[in-house]
Amino acid sequence: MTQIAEEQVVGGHKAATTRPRQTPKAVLGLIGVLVFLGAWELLPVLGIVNAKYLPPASEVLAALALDLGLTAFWVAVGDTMTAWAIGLAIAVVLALVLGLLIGMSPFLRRFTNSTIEFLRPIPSVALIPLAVLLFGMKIESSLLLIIYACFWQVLIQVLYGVADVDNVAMQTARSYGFSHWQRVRDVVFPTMLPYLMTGIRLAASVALILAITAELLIGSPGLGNEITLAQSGGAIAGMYALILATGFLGVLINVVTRVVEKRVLSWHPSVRGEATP
Amino acid sequence: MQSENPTSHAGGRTLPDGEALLSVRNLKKVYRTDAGDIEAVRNLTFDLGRGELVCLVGPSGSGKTTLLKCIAGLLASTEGEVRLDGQVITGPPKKMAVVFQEYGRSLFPWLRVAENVELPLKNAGVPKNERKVLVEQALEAVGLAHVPKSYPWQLSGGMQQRVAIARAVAYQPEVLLMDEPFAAVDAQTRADLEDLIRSVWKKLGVTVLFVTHDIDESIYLGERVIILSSSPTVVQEDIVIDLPAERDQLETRSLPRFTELRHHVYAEIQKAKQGHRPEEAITMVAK
Amino acid sequence: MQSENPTSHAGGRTLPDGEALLSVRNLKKVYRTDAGDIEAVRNLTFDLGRGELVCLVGPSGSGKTTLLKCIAGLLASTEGEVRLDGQVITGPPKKMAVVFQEYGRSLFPWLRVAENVELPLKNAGVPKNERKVLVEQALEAVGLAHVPKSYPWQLSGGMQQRVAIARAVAYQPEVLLMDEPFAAVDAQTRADLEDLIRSVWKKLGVTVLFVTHDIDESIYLGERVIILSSSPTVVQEDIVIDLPAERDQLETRSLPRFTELRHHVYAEIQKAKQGHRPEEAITMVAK
Amino acid sequence: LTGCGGGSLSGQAAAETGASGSAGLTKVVVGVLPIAPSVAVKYGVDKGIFKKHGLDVEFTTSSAGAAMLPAVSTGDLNFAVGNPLSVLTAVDKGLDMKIVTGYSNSKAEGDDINGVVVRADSGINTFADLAGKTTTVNALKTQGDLTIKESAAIDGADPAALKFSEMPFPDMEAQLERKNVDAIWAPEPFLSKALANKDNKLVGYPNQKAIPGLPTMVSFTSGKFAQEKPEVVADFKAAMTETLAAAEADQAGAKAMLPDFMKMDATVAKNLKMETWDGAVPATQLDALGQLAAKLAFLSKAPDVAGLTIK
Amino acid sequence: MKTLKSIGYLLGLPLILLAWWWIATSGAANFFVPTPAQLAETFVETWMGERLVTDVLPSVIRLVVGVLAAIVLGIGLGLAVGLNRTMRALTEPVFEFFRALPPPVLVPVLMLLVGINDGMKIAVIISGCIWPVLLNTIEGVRSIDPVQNETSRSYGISGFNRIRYQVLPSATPTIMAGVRQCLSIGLILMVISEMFASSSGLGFTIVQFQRSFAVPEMWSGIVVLGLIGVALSFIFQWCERRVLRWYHGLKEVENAV
Ligand SMILES: Nc1ncnc2c1ncn2[C@@H]1O[C@H](COP(=O)(O)OP(=O)(O)OP(=O)(O)O)[C@@H](O)[C@H]1O
Ligand SMILES: Nc1ncnc2c1ncn2[C@@H]1O[C@H](COP(=O)(O)OP(=O)(O)OP(=O)(O)O)[C@@H](O)[C@H]1O
Ligand SMILES: [Mg+2]
Ligand SMILES: [Mg+2]
Repeated sequence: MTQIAEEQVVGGHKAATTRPRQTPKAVLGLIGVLVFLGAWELLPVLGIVNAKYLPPASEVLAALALDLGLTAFWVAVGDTMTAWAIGLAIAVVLALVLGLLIGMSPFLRRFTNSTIEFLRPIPSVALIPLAVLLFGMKIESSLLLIIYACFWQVLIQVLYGVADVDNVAMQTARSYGFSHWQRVRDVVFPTMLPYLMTGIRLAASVALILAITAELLIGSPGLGNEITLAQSGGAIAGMYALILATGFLGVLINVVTRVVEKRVLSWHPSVRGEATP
Repeated sequence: MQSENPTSHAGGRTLPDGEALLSVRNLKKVYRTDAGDIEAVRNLTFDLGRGELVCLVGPSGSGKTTLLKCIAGLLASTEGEVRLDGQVITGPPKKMAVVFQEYGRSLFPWLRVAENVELPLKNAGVPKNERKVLVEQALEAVGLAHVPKSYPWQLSGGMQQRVAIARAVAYQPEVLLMDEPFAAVDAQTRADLEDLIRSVWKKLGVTVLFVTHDIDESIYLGERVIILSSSPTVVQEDIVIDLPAERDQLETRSLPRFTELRHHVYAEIQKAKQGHRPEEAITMVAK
Repeated sequence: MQSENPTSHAGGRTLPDGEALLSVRNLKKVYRTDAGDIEAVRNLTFDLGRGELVCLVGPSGSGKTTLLKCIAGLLASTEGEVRLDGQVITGPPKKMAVVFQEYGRSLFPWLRVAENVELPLKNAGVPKNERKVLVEQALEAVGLAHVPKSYPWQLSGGMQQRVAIARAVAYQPEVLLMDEPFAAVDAQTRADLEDLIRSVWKKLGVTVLFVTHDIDESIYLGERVIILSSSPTVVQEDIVIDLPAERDQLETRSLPRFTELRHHVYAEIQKAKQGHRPEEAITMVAK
Repeated sequence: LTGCGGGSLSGQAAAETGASGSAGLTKVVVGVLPIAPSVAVKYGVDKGIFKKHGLDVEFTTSSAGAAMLPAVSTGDLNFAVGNPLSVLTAVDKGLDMKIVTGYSNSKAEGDDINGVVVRADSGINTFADLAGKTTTVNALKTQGDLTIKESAAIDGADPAALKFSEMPFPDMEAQLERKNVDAIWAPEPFLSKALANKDNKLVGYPNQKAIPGLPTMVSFTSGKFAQEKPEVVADFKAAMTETLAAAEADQAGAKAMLPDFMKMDATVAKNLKMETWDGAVPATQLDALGQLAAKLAFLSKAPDVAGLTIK
Repeated sequence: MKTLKSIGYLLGLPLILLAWWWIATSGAANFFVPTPAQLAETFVETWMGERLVTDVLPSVIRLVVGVLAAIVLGIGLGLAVGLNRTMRALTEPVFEFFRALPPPVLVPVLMLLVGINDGMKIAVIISGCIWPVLLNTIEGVRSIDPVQNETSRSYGISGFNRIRYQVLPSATPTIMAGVRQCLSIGLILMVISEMFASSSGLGFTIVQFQRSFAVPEMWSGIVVLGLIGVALSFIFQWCERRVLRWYHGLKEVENAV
């Protein structure tokens, strides 16, 4: 983590060399997390909620520490992350391909608009009977829910990204006789990449949420299932520990996407130089 | 003055059928905007022979860029047509390279300098080692051999513009369209690049249409200069530059004929700016 | 030739304390990139007196834009400092206007032409009717009075550049920094704009630093010309232009002194491009 | 985070590694809810009772009937253990389901396994007092609101005047304490936990009041499966009945499996009040349930319970 | 002619899909998948009466309030965080933490903190659909053209004016992508929020139908969701066209790919 912070200036210039060295990013992030945990710790102390129902952070962290030593916990994390990774990957690829196809054709854009808008707000949760009907209570059902929810997130971002292609860049490609595919690969795709990255970041957490929700509701093994079990067993601190673990997974996923982003978007204004000093 | 010069005539010069590589016929382009229609180009007719080097000058906003984009097949004309080798242009033709006026936006920010130059070659299927040589030569020629690994946005304006030129040169096109390609480079570099373009033109026999604002440059560079009127645009004049084929920055520019031509073009542009329109063009509009 | 000219000297001219409006002292700027450090400006020292009109020329990539951005407070220097009225510049000072080399990207595409020109005035709290007059006058002066309602991307390159100029002029700054502001306009318009800048400069007493590649332009326009060496950059020479204050496009340019100065500057730039560095600058680096 | 990534294998073996590969066993998949009484199925598996009957049972926990019934109807689950009213509702809507065995019943007398709890100072003393008040149940239109309405009716109130809202059991007590709701319907262990707090008090046991000995769960299968594999169903019926009898006889042994089965604290598990496990189909109570549900319009008509039950 | 064409675009694909569905269900009846005719009939029966006022309307009002609040909050926070590097580093892990929490586990906590009321349901909606707006705003602000920033700075355009005249317009295309996401996520969260401590509402009704195996009714509820989604989206696209007129003009100038 610290290593990432060290390399904050990848491309571009440093905004101000004369100013004192900035606090590393990871340290700031840690401070943010500590402030949050502190606030949580104070909630029961100040009597805003009863510690019986929302245990203080310290207690939950202790429960989490206990969990971390259990193989069963890691098996559950493994199950969840497997569904997460497969679902997310399929959704991203599908949305990317369809998004490029639709986004680049004004006809398809208009033709599919109403249908996309109709399908997007259908909650994955409502599709559970259908998913179970199609795939049974196997991982495919969870995958269907994950893919369905993530797909739209990425698709919309891709559509907006495709629309953002610079005229002059596209004209350049056309004048040099780039084929359709070459234009997609060399012009449209890089332009869309920042939008796609945001889409992936959005979808990554939605995939996690749905992996867990699916486990919660369908009962496939994983963290969600563990949460249900802890919940119905009345192990409140244990339940919050699992929720905390979920949140930390989200933070971890974000760290990974940020690293990827730093590599693939090093040329982009958002990464190369901090827009505002 | 116009009559004094036998090699010039109002309206664009046309060639007999089959001789022209590029023919522009009654080209009209109207931009439709929400604030109303803008007639960028009213009526343009001229021909470019194979292997010609023609400069295009005209007041700012007279439609030079518009014309270039129509020729490049990037913009559909409102009326009239552009033919390349007898074929009506509907999309970008093969083996044509364009250097855009907005050089900054025409370079891909996600590619490094060498990669930007290499990309069109790669897409055209040029083998890797050949590509490497072409890219190196082109960057060398524009004086950027030392920054192949930089990103475009790490370069100065003039350097960016030279990358765009290098990309076009490396591509070895048959037709080269350049839209004020030297606007951002200093005088000395400009002179070098002018000589580069002439040498490329001679070596490869490429047909060049070169938009510039610098009157001296248009005369020094071109074999012919087409002057556009101010908007709505027609061809104001089409002049053959009867200077020796071997040109030299100091010598050629000090020739009396050079000065003569320079004054002529300057006067024409001044006329154009004041709204003068050649007779012929007006009759063409009428028919 | 250098020694023949008593009004020029290598290294930037400095003024006694308190007399300079803008002083640049030992300015150094190094860009840090992943491919290594790029020393854009090595060591620059010069002063601008209040109300001076100074032109800056130098090879492409020599750091003119970098220098301008440091002066405008947009870029922190690596070493050395820039002072305005004795105050070290840390951020953009008030009443300074900049015309950027990347004119196309410096205009806001969501604002119409008139709105683009108006925005800085609005932001500065100029009353509405006053604003209206200033905007109209400025657009009129750059020859764009007919397109106030167009969006920037509906304009030709030269027109966009003129909008950027109009924005700076309408703002009535005390210090005006211009980075190749006429690169995209035709010769005639360019001449008009040159005269516009000189008249604005005279009327408002504004201090102007003007980057250009056109040597004739730098001499015609400036009261002083600073020539930068090629990268890593120092001041190659600082010449006072001893032409009459009243300048005229035809007359001034045909003065023998004009030609003399022109040749001198040209020769200097050529030297700069070939890597010649003035003694003084080198000693400055050493200390 | 990755500090203990290597993972000391201190955890117990996963619960679900069934004895696979044993020759001659018929594999069946059973869906159960993640609640304490479901542990009996695990008990039967662990003690080899199903195996004895030629069944290789794999069970999956699923918290939603929404997923369980479609899964049973497609054959993805061969059997499931769930709330009888859900089964009756599904049948009422046209889904083909058959009840195989009884599973667990509430207590006909004494302390029941679920009850309605209110704040001690709320002034609610009988079910009738719930009129105009909000009671939380885990899911609407299920046994909770049905029995509470009926209990209120018995106490002389208009059942239509009762208000209900949904909430997961673990969240109920907190909301009661915050006075966001007036009454909660809680099963064990939440019931004991809520009553341990002096500020709460019990209103009554609605199951006991409405239909004493009301079955809380039954095991069921799809009509199609019952028709195609009658011998498997018969085996299952026998094994299940035996399992439930064994578990009922060895309460302590069954409860000892709870911490592993559902993360329940060992002491809580030990003291847990459990429903009565019984494999016999409680036909009378089911009939009464059907009648009541029809009366209160939970079902369109009273079901033919006998026709739904596998003999 | 023009309206005819847009109607064709609007209904073309839905009609094709409808026909496909009709053919697919015309064979063996499936309990969980109704036929179009069944669905249409149920739809009218179920939603065209009193339910419209008692269930659909309150839900939609909560949805609109939640979504609007999420947009305002998302853009506001996004600007604050996007413009300030330190803020970004400070808040990012916490945001990411919350973003990964499934709403079903968040709701109980919200019930503890907010209580059981419309406020809680709106909070649930906001807690879910703020993220696309927030993330897109942050990214939009971060990727502003540096030349535009330099222009603003050099003309002393700062603070509110800079946000109003430069930062916001420049980031709008990106923000709009987030707002569009926000609408449909809001609708999904409206359903989820009504799965807790509710006894009425569109989401509640759908879940209720699902649980009681009223399959055609459940699907008809989903159709209602879809229709609301389409309606919201069309309103949004209408606004977007107005707000981003310059952008579409800029991008669509003869820019057929
Ligand atoms: N996309 C557009 N939409 C509307 N009008 C346009 C558009 N592009 C150009 N125009 C108009 O067309 C006319 C000609 O523009 P064009 O760019 O061809 O001029 P130009 O000769 O290249 O000028 P310059 O030398 O300044 O680059 C101008 O009046 C301009 O306003
Ligand atoms: N953002 C950047 N990152 C890295 N290097 C840069 C950056 N901007 C400029 N440079 C480098 O600094 C040097 C000077 O650039 P600058 O833009 O100041 O030149 P210039 O004198 O304005 O040239 P031109 O006349 O071509 O516009 C160049 O070598 C350039 O590559
Ligand atoms: Mg142009
Ligand atoms: Mg520059």
